[in-house]
Amino acid sequence: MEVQEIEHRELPRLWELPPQRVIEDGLRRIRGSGTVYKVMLLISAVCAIVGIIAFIVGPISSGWNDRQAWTYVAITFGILMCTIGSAPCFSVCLRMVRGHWRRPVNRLAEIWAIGMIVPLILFFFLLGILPDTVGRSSFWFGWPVSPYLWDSVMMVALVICGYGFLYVGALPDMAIARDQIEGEGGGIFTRLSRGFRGTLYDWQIIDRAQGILGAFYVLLYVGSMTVIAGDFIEALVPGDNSAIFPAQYTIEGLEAGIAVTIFAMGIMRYLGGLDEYLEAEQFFAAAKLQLALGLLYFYTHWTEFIIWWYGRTPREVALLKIFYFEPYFWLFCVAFATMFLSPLFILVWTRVRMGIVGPWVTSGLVLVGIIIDNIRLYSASFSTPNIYLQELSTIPKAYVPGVTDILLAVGLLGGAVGVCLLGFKLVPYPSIWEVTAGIYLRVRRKYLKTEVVLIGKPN
Amino acid sequence: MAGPPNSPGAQQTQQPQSTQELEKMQQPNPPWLPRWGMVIDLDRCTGCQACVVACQAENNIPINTEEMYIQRRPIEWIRLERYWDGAYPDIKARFIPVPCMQCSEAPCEPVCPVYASVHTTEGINMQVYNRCIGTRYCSVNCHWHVRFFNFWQPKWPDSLDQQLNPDVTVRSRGVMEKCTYCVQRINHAEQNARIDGNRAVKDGEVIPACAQACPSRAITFGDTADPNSRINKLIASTDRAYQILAELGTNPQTLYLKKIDPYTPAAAEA
Amino acid sequence: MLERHSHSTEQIIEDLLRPVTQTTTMNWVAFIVLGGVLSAWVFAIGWMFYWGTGVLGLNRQNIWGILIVNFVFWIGISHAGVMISAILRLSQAEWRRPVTRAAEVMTMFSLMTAMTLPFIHTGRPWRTAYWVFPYDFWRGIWPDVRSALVMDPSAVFTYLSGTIMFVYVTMIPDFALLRDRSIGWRHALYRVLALGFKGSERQWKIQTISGFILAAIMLSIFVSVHSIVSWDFAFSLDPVWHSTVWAPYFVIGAVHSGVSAVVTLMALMRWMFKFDDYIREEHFDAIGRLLVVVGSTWMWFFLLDVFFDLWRQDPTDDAIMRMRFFEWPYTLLLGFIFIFGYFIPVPIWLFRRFRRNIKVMFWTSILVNIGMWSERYWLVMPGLQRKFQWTFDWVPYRPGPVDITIVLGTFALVGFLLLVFAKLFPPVPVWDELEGQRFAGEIQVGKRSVPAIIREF
Amino acid sequence: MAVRGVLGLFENVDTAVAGVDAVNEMGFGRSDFEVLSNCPFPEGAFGEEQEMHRLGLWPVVGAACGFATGLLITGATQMAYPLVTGGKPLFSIPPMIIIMYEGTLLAAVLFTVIGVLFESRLPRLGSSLYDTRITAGYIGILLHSPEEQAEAVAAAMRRAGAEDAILEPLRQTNPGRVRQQPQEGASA
Repeated sequence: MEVQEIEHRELPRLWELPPQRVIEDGLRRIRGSGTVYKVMLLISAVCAIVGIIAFIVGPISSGWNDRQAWTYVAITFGILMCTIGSAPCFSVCLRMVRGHWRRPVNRLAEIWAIGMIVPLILFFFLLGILPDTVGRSSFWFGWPVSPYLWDSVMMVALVICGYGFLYVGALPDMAIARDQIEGEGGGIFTRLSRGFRGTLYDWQIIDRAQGILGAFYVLLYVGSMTVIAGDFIEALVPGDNSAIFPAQYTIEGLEAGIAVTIFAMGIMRYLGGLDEYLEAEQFFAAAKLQLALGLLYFYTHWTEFIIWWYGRTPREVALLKIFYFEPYFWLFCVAFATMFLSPLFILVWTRVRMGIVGPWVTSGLVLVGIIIDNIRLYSASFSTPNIYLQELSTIPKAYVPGVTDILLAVGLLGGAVGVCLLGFKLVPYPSIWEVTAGIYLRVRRKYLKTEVVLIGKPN
Repeated sequence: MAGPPNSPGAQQTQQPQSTQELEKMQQPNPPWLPRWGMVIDLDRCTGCQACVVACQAENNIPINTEEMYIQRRPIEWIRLERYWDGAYPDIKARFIPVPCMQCSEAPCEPVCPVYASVHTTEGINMQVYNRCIGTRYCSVNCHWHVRFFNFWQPKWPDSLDQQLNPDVTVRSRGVMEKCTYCVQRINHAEQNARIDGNRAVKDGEVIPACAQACPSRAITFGDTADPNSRINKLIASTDRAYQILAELGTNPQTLYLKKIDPYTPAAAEA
Repeated sequence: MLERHSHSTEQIIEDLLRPVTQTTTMNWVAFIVLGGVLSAWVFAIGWMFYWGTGVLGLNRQNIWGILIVNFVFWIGISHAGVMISAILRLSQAEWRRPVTRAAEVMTMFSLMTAMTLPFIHTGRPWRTAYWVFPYDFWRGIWPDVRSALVMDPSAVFTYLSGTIMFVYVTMIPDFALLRDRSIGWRHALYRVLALGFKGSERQWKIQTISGFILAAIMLSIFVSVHSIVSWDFAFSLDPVWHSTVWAPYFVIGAVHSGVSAVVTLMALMRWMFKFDDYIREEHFDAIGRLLVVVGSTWMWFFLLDVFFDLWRQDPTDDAIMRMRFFEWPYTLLLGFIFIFGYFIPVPIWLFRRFRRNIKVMFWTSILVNIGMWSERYWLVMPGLQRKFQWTFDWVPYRPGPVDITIVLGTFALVGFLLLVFAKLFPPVPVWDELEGQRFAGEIQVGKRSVPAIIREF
Repeated sequence: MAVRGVLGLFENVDTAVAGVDAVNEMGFGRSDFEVLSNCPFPEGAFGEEQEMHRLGLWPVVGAACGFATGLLITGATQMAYPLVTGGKPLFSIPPMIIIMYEGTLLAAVLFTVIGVLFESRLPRLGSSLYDTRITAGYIGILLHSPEEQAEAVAAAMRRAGAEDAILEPLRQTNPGRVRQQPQEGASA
């Protein structure tokens, strides 16, 4: 609330850094890797192995017909789509509103796209257990080869678009790496940077391509979240025609995408030694969006609940029970507390938002929330015996995960994080060219008796 | 909503002769609570529309003149819906009388902003004309279309001035109205019951106008809370009983008995 | 920004006060025309009160009519104000400055207009006033909070009073300006309204901060208002109305139509008041970019709604959807929704060249609102005509002359009120414009001097 | 001791800053004078001022009051009239939440606006020292000095480049309650 607080705090140091320094920081991770990085990479590697073993032992051995055995594969897939899948959308949104503070953050949001290969693989496995759309409620209406072909097209396009978006954004930095890094490390970048020379034409191409790919990424993300929510959750629960649900799921995804970015910002600041780049300014602005999406989370859930509460036909009562009240009540409570209450009550205070710890902790809570919420949704939708009914007559019992389920989820998540970590060897962070441009476009100037910051806005 | 407790011209009511009787009349409801319900046997119904006319006369419903039908604004608390089934020459007329279903969980009630449409303790879904402001939301949310709006000030030909039922309010322009299970008759019966020894209303003591007028005795009215009332017996005796639009889960109190039809068994499903 | 013209302070004030100080013949023509339509509107309402609701085109089945549709439309238009001013204030977007007040004022007037419609639509309006307003503490019974028709007035009332206070606070400095430059009754009026505002640093500080706080609060009100309006329909059990997506879908549709209406208003102001130096191409550019996003989101929700109406392939839903798709006039309206509401404007807005062309922006924004009006009709009316499988009761709906007069009258009313406002108060915030000028700077990058904005952090 | 207001009118920003310096030299702190302008300056353009305000508190208090009122009205309605409608619970929470939400926000807005008026010390119709040129772009420095120093202050301001320095007319009793002639009509 007290907006004047903002004006009295000291100006961020980032914009006074010499450009050479930015280059050094950007390439540090590529030149050599610290112990923390190595340890994290090791842990995730172990996770990945465990996860793959559990995957083979659990779902694959139990075959395609037993849908419930695949519950935690779907949950892992959902969590990944909601977090690393949506983080690039956050970056796109920042580019669209052209916030000046975004420059050190963008790359951190985009770099998650590297991990998208994991959910893609899981997705192809999951298609196996999906019944075709003949004679059941879906929005394909018996369209040929639906849902398999069209869902896959969506997902593949999304992943490709994500990689393209990341690559285009990183291209100038790869060129810098090519020139600054000697030895075999430089070799990769020579190939990757495609002879980018930084001519005006090159920059225009980069700008154009980033705009287009970004827009397509957001469209594809929304589209694929919609079909996933429809085909993997709603269509499997008889009588569920809640039209808000795909939007609800997408918004949860976007909230978690911001959360995962803020969380990574915190890690980079405390463990990655980037405290000059990721400062209160970045956390403050990102936390605002986190708060907004937390409110949207409540809004979408509330609209669904209130309509069912008023309608109260047997069909809707059954839906309220299975999703909210009977088997998964406590899961829902946890998700609600972490994804709505914690952003609301922690981030509504400007003082907290301007600190670093508040947003960071909140983002961690939101990540817990998104995990729990995916467990709630997929456990509910994968436990209904007969999906061809008009309404859910008996509420199935809650699905309690076994050891393999837990190992599988943890392992695959860890593996995905590991893939993203590998990305840091390939993509300079913080993004050198954006931060440098920011330094040029931002000057401190004396104004009468005070000192103000001028932010350049080229068109 | 019915007339004053002891209004003149009420045939079945004996007027209070003494203060004791007046006190008896005014003592509170007995502990037993009826839950009024209706069963319409479509197999007996001949579609003669006597119920419609009787209801019209009993409840002071304005005359449905031709232009009311042209405007598609007729007011029929109980109406006879007619559907053509099949194609000429072997074409059948299906019909179903539709009064208010008196849903136990009526969708028309919670949408009223001024509590004009509320549930009585006896399970009747009643309309409080004085309170109604005519938002018409109740009609929007009633899926049996048995709530009617007075688009105009009701008028009767001079010759009919004397036939208005004194027990029933004449609704003014701009209010909703609906079937009340002839609540005025129910009130009279309960008053009589209170007078002689505060007893329960006997089965068959209350007969709404439509049931009274039905020549083929297709309409049975009674207390569903009382296990051995005629209506409960009737429901128990057959497997033909069903509710219309039961899937909405509003639990209507008006039940139908399916038409027995060798040709199209499901014909009664309007 | 790019094409900012640096005028002297005096010049800016003169220009922006022109609509207040001068009355063109164009104004008079507009006053007379709109006044004529308004008198027809008043007559129609009087006629309806005298003869009763029967004069409307309603019937037993279609018990809510075009008036309710129009109510939804105007509530939708009213969502522009907060969308523009609040969101752009919070994100400190520089191009909000000339737009905010027009948008907020349009919010105010369209809300007032919208509220008249359900009120006169009730069977006994005098009773409505008697029961509901003022909140009835002593005469019998209070409104039933379970009814959406109680939430609705509470939400709209909150939004309306909030907007009025918001607009007033942001106008105090301009009242002070007018107070210092007027004589006679105008001086008396402005002097009272300005509350003795001096423009001290503290007052300016409070003014700025209150902008942020009020914007944040108004934003959360604005989301709730159209949600509740949609719940008027969605709380009922009617097949296609009873949809969980309607609340956000209505809100985003409202933003779509409202922001387009703001574009219309900006173009009109630019033409009528010669504000070319203040309402510039770059503003249309920015708002057009915003509209692309909003419009696409709206399309997404629209498709969600349609697909999930068909989702269960339930006969009751199918009856209505078949009517919506294949029966006159709904098939035409569907065409309007798709073509006017999305597929003509949004591709056009994708091109910077067109976004910066005022005429194009004006006409596309008009198209959008035609599309959105049809959308409201398309959404609301079929739900009543094919409510359930009672084909006996399937009755067509045709609005009568009185309905249509009242609907047209509402447009005249909003236009008239806006004109009157522009005669009394500056339609573009003068102090905000001056502040924008003062906070504009330049940065030398190499040979180019980049326009820059002063930020205090 | 009696206090007398001095209002220096400066045509542009630079002279205004000079005026501020001049006033500072005479030993007046930042809190002794206020700068009047026709649109906001960046924070502390005329030196940091310390004075705090509590505008942030108002909406919070308002929200609390509004929430309580909403709870009272909705709850009381359902308890005072236990009428069954549509088989809904006699005390149904979800509808209450919606109306409480509206009440909360309405009161929050209301309190914020009251807070704005209170914090910026409005309304003050009996206009104190003021000049219409300020809204025309001049910058005023309004200083309440001890009576005997007022003349000197005005002189200093003029020296610093003030186009005009208005002195509050002398009065003995009850400072601050004297009504000024409203200066009218630069242009209309």
